[in-house]
Amino acid sequence: MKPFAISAVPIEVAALARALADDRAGACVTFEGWVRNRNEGQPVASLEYEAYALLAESEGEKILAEARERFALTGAVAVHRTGHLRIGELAVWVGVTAEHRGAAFDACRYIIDEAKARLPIWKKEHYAGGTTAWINCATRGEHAGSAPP
Amino acid sequence: MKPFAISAVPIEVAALARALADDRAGACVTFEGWVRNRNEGQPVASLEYEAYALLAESEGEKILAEARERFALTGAVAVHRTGHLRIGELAVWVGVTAEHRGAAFDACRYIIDEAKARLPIWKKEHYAGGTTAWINCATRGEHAGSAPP
Amino acid sequence: MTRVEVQYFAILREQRGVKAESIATAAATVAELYDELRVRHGFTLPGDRVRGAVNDIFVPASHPLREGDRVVFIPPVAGG
Amino acid sequence: MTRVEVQYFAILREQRGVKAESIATAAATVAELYDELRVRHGFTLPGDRVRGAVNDIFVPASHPLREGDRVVFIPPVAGG
Repeated sequence: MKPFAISAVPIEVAALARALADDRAGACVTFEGWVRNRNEGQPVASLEYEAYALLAESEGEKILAEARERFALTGAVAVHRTGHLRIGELAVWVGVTAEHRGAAFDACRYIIDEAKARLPIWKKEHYAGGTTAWINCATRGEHAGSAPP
Repeated sequence: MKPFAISAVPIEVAALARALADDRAGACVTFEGWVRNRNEGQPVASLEYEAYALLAESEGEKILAEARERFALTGAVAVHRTGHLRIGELAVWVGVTAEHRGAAFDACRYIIDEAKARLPIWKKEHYAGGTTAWINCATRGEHAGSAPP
Repeated sequence: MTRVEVQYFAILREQRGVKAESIATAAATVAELYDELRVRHGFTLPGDRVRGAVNDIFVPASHPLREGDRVVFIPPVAGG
Repeated sequence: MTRVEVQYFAILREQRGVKAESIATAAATVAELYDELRVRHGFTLPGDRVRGAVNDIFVPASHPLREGDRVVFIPPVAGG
């Protein structure tokens, strides 16, 4: 299994969690990003994720490697969905194990923060009336990637 | 379902996770405490948890209520095992949902930190040679409960 | 004399050899009762390492005992 | 003229109407190529909001183009 993957099909959490099993680990922290029914006050009907998969996977693996270097981990895995997702669907999953919980919490947070800021993955909100918007594609939002151009 | 429970049988994570589903939630952070194969350098064969269940449950609910008060959550659930557990078994599960991930991470951390410090739950390590030790029952360790006597 | 029900957990349960017992005591407070039982049963934990609960609520060491109270002595928790 | 393969994602893909195209360009750098395409296709994102990748690696705006390069222009990411 690749430690970081882009998936066009629903994320199978149980299989990912099993892959993290480790007799040395005392703590497992997971983060799940769910599609929520509103964003900045506006009702959202569904969400579409598009990824530049090749670069997202290599940048994702870089983020996991950084987390392993900074924190005392026994394992780290992450998957990001692409495609059209319903409210409540799982968009991103991060799982981290460590001997102690401090490292597991800090690393899980690091991975999702970096992933959101650096991976070339875009989301388009679909609203009740049929209108859509690419989030942050207009004027706001951060550059993808670890370093400015 | 009780938001905080002591369980003498294996924790059913899938059912707990389903109970947290919420269309308003964009983030779900979970903590799992696993029985690990060594503690402070010593190989551990298995672990026994004993709880003063009535007080542990009321104190646990208090901790969850504090978390809901301090952080902008949509849900918070926790379960702690009792009984004799093998290496790798799930000893404690905390699941928190929120609109945004910052609150979910902070609340999950708060709940497990407070639970470990305050709940009247004890653990006894069983070692390879058949010897055992109650952890922190001798001279170290914190008082259970929120306030000193 | 006050009659109370005492429950033991973890190391106290093992050192006492029972989970619970009924005690008639002259002790006026939770702390005095623990000191009495510590001597009688040879508990290794000093009184200041043990918290008291009465009727499933944490109480201060000076909490007075009443007839029929359920008293629990709580060893330090694992914490890790 | 240098011939490169250009891939589009998200808002750029929608504004261009295709996922990829082959382009013969006089542009010497990634930044120059974006400016050329922005004018030609009416992209709304200014050049300083778009990062470049060449052959699936992030590159600076000044990165020189070579025959056969695969060039991707990366809009700002969602971040949330």
